[in-house]
Amino acid sequence: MFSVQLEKFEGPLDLLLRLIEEQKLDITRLNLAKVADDYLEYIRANEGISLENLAEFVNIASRIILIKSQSILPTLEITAEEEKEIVDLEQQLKEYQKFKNAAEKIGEMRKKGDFSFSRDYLLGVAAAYSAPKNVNIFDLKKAFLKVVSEIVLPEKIPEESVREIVTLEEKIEELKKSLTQRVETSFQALSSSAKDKVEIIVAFLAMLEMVKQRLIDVEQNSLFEDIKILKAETSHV
Amino acid sequence: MDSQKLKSAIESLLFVSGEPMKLAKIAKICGVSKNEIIDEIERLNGEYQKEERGFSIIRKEDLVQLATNPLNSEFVNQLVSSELGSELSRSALEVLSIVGYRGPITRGQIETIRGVNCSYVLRSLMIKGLVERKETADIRGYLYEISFDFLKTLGVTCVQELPDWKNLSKNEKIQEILADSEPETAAEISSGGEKLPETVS
Amino acid sequence: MDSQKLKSAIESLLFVSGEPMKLAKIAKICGVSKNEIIDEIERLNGEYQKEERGFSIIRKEDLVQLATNPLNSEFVNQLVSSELGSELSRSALEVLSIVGYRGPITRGQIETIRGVNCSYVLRSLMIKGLVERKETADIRGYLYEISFDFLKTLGVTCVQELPDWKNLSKNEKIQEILADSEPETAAEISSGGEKLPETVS
Repeated sequence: MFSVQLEKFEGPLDLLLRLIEEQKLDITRLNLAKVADDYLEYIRANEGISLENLAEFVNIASRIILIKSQSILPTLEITAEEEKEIVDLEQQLKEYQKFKNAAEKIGEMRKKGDFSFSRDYLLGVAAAYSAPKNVNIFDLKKAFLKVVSEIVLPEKIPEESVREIVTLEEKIEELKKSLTQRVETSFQALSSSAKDKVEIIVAFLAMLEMVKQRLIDVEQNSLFEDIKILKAETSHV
Repeated sequence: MDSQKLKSAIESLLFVSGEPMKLAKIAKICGVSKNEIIDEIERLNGEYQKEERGFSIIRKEDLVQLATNPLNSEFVNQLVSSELGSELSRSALEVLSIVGYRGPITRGQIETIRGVNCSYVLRSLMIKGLVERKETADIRGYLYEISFDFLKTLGVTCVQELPDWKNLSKNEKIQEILADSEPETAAEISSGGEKLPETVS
Repeated sequence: MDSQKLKSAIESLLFVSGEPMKLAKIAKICGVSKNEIIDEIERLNGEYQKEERGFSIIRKEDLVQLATNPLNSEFVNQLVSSELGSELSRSALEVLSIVGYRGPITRGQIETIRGVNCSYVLRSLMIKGLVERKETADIRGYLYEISFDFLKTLGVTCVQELPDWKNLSKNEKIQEILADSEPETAAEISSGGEKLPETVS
């Protein structure tokens, strides 16, 4: 069912695109909602994600949650900024898909091996000592110090990403909090404006879907009491 | 200088230089205008192709380099080994494509398109000599672009010959996304837009 | 192989080869007889002369070499002297400083430190006589160091006299980045080999 689970993906776009392409879907908001479960599941399993890329995976996850929630509860209100983020994600995925395809073509061209070769610089010209003007030992020292200052040691990458993850997690917490509130509002609105019982059931199923997603917990004290919607206790994302 | 003589001089200069030469430099040595050089080089390349000669002129912006006809690579390969042809990872090919179609481009912009940090891949492509960078005076820092060596490994004479060039090189939507993500400031990152952090600078 | 294709292959081979090539070697690579190569080369050279191309083929007994048309020597000399006399670029100065403070050093190590391919810069420093290289017996290949002539120009007798050498030559950041990429560098050397030709002469 989830054949991509064991693969290593380089980034969230890479993963999303693969999930969509695997089901031969177009890049649309609706289809993003369809693959949301698989995407979140992949992040939960987490094993294939390198530490330095985790931040990016989580960042996109917050948008995926939003898209999914909105597909379940169309009345869910989202801000203009969130709407723009979703539109941007769709756009970004489409662009990324183009370059991914181009990369494949370029890989094939390289495999064909029809290379051009050039000659080395001034091949056949005799080496002749020509002293550079105005270069002294202190210029060499200065140049060396610049070289040293530009060295970026690889260890720094995960370290800084971890710091980034912290803020992103906070961001997702925030999103969840606001989602829960909005779900509550929209469930009440939905069921109070429902013309018949079928609509209430649809809304109820939508809510259950969100429970399944661990986005919210529900609470009902006795059979006919109001259902309380709470923020999920366990946070996986 | 008549066209025939100019063509001859250009061939000799490119042959001796070996490395990519600035059009302006050729023009200066030959004592003609840059446009005359451009015209003559286009004519030369046309001849090389029509007559199936052993040469091909590769051009990138203001630079030109004389190289072999890619169709002869099976012969040339027996004489010199190229370290450029080694297999590249999928991520390396993706970065190369983005730099090829969209370059000169900043690292942040590449990362916006790929949605993931690219510093390690970029570094290894630069060490291989497939990607080059130039420093900018403004805050953008380095701009990355494709190298002549990369074009040579594809057997094309210019970036415009990359597959689907027209479609991929210019795209308004992507321009928009890129414009949004620039300049990259600390404030924008902490506010959590779609921008990715510059973890290495 | 038809005459057109053979001519094209010969042009490509002679272009890439820095040294005079044996007719027998060209014949072997192209899979034809030596006489066919001789015929084709004569035809090629005839064309070069008739069309006043920028090339000419020099043949001495069994050896052939592609060279520039002597009529263009004025332009070629101008190019060579301007290249040799050009000021050091920023990257040339950087490579020079790495060779000074860290030499003898391999090309792979210089590239690891700078994160950029250095084959062209190194070659131009060698042609200017500022850097020399020696071959090692092990997998490291060539080791580069500052030339004696350049040390003299700098007014020192050895690199140890460069300012703050003792401290800078042991810079921790450099030690660390070199240690990190040790396996990578070794692999690159063993698989790729040096792109530079055997001799600069």
